[in-house]
Amino acid sequence: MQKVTGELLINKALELLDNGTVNRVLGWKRGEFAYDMTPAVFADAEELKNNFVFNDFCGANFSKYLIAETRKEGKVLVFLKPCDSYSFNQLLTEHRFDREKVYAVGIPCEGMVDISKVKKAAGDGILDIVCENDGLVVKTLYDTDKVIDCKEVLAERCVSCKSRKCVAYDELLGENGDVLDSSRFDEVEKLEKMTEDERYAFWQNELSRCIRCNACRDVCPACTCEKCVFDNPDSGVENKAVSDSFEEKMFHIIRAFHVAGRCTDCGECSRVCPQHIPLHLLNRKFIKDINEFYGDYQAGAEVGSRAPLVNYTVDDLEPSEAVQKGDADNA
Amino acid sequence: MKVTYFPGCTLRTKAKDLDMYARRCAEKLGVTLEEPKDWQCCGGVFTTARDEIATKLSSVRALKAAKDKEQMLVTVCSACHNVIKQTNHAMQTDADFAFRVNNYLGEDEAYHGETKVLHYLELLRDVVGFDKVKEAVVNSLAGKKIAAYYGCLLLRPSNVMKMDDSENPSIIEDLIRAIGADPVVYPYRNECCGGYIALENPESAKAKSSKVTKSAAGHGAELIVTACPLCKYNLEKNGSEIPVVYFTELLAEALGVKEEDNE
Amino acid sequence: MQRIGVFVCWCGSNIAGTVDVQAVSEALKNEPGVVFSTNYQYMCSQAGQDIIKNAIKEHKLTGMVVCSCSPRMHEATFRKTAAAAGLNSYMVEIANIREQCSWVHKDMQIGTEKAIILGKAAIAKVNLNAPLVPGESPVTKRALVIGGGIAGIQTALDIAEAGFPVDIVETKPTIGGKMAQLDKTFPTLDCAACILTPKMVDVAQNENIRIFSYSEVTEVKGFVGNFDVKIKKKARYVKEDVCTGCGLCTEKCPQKKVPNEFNLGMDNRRAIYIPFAQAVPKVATIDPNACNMLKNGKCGVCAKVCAAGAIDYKQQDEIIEEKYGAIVAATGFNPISMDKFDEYAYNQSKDVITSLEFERLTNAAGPSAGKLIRPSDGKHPHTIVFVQCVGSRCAACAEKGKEYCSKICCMYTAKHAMLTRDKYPDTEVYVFYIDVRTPGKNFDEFYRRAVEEYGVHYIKGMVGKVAPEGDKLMVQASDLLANKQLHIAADLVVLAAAIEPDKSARPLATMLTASMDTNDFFTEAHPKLRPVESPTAGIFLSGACQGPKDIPETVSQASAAAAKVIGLLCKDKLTGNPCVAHSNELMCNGCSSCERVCPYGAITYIDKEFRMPDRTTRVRRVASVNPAVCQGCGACTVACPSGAMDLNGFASKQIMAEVDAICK
Amino acid sequence: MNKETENLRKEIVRISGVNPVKCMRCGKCSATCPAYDEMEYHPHQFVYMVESGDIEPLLNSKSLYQCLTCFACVDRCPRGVEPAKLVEAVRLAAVRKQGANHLKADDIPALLDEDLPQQAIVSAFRKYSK
Amino acid sequence: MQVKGEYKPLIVAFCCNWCSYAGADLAGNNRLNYPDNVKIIKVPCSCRVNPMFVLRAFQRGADGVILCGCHPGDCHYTSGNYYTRRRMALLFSMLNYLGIEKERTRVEWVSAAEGAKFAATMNEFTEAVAALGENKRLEDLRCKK
Repeated sequence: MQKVTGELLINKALELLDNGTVNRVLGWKRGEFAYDMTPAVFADAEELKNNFVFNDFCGANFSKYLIAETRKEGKVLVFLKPCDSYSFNQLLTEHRFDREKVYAVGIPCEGMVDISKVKKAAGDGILDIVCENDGLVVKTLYDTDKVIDCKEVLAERCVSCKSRKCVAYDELLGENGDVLDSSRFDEVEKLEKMTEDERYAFWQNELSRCIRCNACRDVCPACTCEKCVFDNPDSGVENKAVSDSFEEKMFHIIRAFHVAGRCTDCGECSRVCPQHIPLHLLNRKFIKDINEFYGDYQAGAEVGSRAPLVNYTVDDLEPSEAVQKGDADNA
Repeated sequence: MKVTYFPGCTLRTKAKDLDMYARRCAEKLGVTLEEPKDWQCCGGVFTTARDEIATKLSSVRALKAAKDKEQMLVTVCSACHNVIKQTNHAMQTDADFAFRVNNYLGEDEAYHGETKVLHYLELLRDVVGFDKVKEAVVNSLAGKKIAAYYGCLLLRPSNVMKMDDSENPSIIEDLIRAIGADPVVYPYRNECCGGYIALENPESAKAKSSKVTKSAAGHGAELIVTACPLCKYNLEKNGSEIPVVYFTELLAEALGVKEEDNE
Repeated sequence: MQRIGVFVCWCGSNIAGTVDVQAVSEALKNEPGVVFSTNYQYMCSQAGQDIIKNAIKEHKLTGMVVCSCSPRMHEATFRKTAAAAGLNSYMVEIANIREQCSWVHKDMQIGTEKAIILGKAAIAKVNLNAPLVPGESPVTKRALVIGGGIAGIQTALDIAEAGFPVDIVETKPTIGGKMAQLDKTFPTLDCAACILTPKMVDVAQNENIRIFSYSEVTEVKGFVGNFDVKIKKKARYVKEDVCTGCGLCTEKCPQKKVPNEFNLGMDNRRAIYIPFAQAVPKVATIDPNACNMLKNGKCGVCAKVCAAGAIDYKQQDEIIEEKYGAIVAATGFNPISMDKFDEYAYNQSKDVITSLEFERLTNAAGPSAGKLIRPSDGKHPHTIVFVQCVGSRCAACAEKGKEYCSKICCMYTAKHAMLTRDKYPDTEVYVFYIDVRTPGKNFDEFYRRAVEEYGVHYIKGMVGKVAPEGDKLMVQASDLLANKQLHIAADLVVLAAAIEPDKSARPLATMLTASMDTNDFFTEAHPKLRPVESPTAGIFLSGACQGPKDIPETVSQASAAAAKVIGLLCKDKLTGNPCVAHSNELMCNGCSSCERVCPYGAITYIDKEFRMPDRTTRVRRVASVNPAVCQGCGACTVACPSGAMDLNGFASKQIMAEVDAICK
Repeated sequence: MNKETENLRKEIVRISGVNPVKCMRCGKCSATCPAYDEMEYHPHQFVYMVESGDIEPLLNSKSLYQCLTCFACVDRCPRGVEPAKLVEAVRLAAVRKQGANHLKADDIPALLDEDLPQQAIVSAFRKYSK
Repeated sequence: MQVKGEYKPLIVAFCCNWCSYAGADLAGNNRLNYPDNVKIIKVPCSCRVNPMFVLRAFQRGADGVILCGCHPGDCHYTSGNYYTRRRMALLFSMLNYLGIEKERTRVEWVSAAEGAKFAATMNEFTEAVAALGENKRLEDLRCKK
């Protein structure tokens, strides 16, 4: 389904390695399973040719890896899908890596698929998946090959994609898309329309499943602190303390607030959550509120923009008004 | 280029000249004026009351027609212009009013003031450009001293009309310059002529109008130009020493399209 | 572990009446870290303080809690007590059990319970307190005054009198400002030049004062006591130290048609000019936009006639760098443009003028040599209409006028009306007003004299339109008290234009990190109690840059600002508030969030080298707080995503400990 | 202010969108009004009288029909009060009453002259009648 | 004010040093009553209040949390309370979104001269929180018990 092929990316990478623009490449390689594409650094052509892949499972956002990568010698090549490019800009805004040490190639993205949806459609025991045109050919233990339309199994975050426009790159492969008029706040609105009790029940159900594996934090491109507050004994919210601790209970609110105004809504948190908690609904609430209270703001749309939480106007609305406004139930 | 053109009631009867010359000049300058089907009279004045819906519907219909064709809406009569621009502004800014109007019209797509409303003068200044007008002049009116009479409707309320500085306008003066003549600036060019008070208190209209014409003449004007049929009526009726003509007629003369019919 | 002493005060019966102080000191004895707990009738008394001092020594206390009145009352007292006994002042916490407990509750049990909880919270905090030592920074004993009007002049003179060097930076070729353009001053009617020019001469002759005229401030770095400032001295093409001010060049220059700014364009000056006779410094300046020699190399007359050889066509802008301990903003005001008020025909008729232009028309050194004439035809005006509040008190649209009252117009208009009637009794004078505002010493009496003794016609109402017809200005106005519309054929119309801060103030405020209000007036540190200081330490405000002011008020404020500056410069060292933010460099991401919320510009970024566990080094951008600039608000601590930023005395852990103690 | 007046006042404020308390009594509206001499109550009085609930005299005054909505007062008011809109709202309060049209169709022929543009008639109708 | 044995909500009030803490002192000076359930924590400026502190209070058993600061425009540090306003607007909206009763949180601007307002606000807020009963929801949002 992707408009650019892995081959095209490999060729581009080879060219840039060859002409010395970069000395390594940040890309995806096949993991244990066919649908399990993991980020990897490729240093030579052989490796690239053998292991580099790009298909409908390459959801991983590379921006965060650049913090570590740019501390090494030489320039690194990174492929940025539109949503990755927003994270890229946001990290630059926060001075998190050296732009000079990255060669960014923007690539279009047609949306990535959600493996759990594929599993639902194809059943268990998946042996292999081949991405073909607009479909996936799924080989399973039990059945004959199944062909699934990619559109049917698109990840939620891609269904309500906010932008197909790469906002940061040195070079663009294919054509750049547009910022979309997305439906990403529909779910948030639905929650806002519930009663207080219904909302609480919803979140209680979702958050009680959390196993505190930290996957959401570890993948989040906004969570790049040198030392995370949850790992810092001086912060008062350190984890690994007794089980009824503050951090244990408030983790998700604190985390959401920490990234408020900086979250680009890339959706990685929900993608990696093993418990399928819709964490993006927390971040999107902040984004929606920010848009409504202080005017539209998209983190990462441009480098150097002033995040709404480090900004103000003298006639901002009062917290009480904000609560009323953000509460459709009472509107 | 094509624009939607709203002529208005008076331009079909007593002010045919204003209309005819506007059309000819537009053609000469490469602008096609397209009349919307079935336009209705704007009502002559804008009712400022926010609860008045019915009197503003004809304006909204014309605006909507222009929106559907993705065109600007151009008027030449000052009164129509004032009514339509103010109605459009209300549709943009008064949500309650817009809601009720849209409800009443019951069209599939609600209208929220998307259409750009331009007076013919603004069309000349902002779209065609006075430079281009200047190039198109064949009969220069050099040496002629002409006073512009704006009246009230073109300029005010200035926060809505946004055509020019309501106290020191220059759009007609710039046009006069473009066609080679000399504009005469006098203080009463933006004061009221009396308007429809002429109907029941002609004396009042006379007092107001003669103040205007005397001032213009006193400042050395040979001719007054206006964009409003009622202004023209009042100024002429109340004994102007100098002729009063529509600005479109003057423009037609300069562009050499005034006598077209007779050729 | 801390060794904490708890001291519960009875405050006579103020506390003891509703709080069982014995029970409180008993209950707190068992709190973690507490080694000593007692109560006494008046802890703030000498005897009470002795109890504290003894306990500190005897029990080797490392921290103490006083349960007493509000810290706003006696925190300073107990800190001094602690310091006197050798305990760091910042190891003292106060539990406010009077204002926030005994005085708001009536029931002894309730009061006692609450007092215990407040005590516990304070103890929980002290357990995490660390000794703090206020930082010290040296003070550069030199002041910078930006603006050379009467405000800047007065401030500079006062500071110089106290023995400190002062520099004045003035954008115009001469100091003097607006006051130099005025004719007479209200309410005493003494001549502005007579009282101003001696002060200008004082400035020129004062050894402690340097004047940078025709100059502007281009960069300000640093903080209170230690500002680094760059001043651009624009090329005036005349060697300042050589020019004698003889003025011969300004007579011989062939370029005669340059509008004279000093007379508001009502007459012309030459391309080389001295703004006015008493200018300081009295040095010629060449206007590069008018001078033929500078424009196309054809002329050179001034150089030929200058006996001193002061002309230098090759002169370049010069950047001067200087250190200052204090900066005073004295950028003043201007009348607003009348372009948006053409109902008064300011742009249509030369005989519609602003009040400042009227000043020049009546000034003996003005374009008409002090003779009141109509600018259009030089004839004597027989009917003059003054219009008040043109652009002041204007709420309709921001781009037109100003919402505030310009304050000075009522008085100067009364002055103009009075002087006109005094000198030209045959002239009818009308003043259209909305309100006449005369709060000031002898001000209302002055205005009444204009009406009662000089026969000025004061009419309540506004002018709606001024129409130039023939050689008259037809003024259409309303007389609200008579309920009439008036039509006056006037010869001259004078508009009392609103005043606004000088345009240079906004960029200056940005350089100084001094805050401004929406009208671009500088904000004072406190509107009542600190009116001459900016909230940014070391920046002071003088004159109309802080708000509309007349001369007496301006001079008072100028001297007040000088007093504040002198107070600062007298110190050899500045002791900071140690409760400032600090960044843990190991945790800092260098993301700039803290820098963006800091109201004082106290945070900068440095590239810091870190040694890694593998013995390599890594350079990372980290935040660095300047403790001399930080005021300790804590905005940065919350903006910091990593928790690297914390606040001394109010650390996150301390506040959370208080929360925990209260919620237990 | 009795309840009826209070309601009328509120209605006028609502339909005009004008807040009369913003007025600072400078009188610039009346200074600027071209119809001043024909009016019994002047623009600034409209603002003040609506504010204070003294509306009855305005409803019965011929002044209602002298304002031509030339918007000079609206443009020049330093406080953004928009007196013309208030006059219009009071006029509507008067003409919207049954049979209270200031201009009736039967009156028209007598007022016409052959050059008079339609515009004048439709405008007058809109302003004077319901 | 309270009858003994009645349910008493616990209220944590963060007050800025310059305005609201002084306002609370003034309430005391004027002997204005407000419930003893209100416990004040002094901070230099309302902008020092980290949302974490608010959550901490709730998790540790507070039933209501109120922040008091200088009125917008009057901040001792010029702009601190503007940041507070944004942070708390977003935090409170989020808590409401999670199903936490919105009456439990409040920001109120109290100047040093507003002792009466301070007392009235505390009375009113305590009453509103008392009406909701004990705060269970925020003590453990994840309800693992």
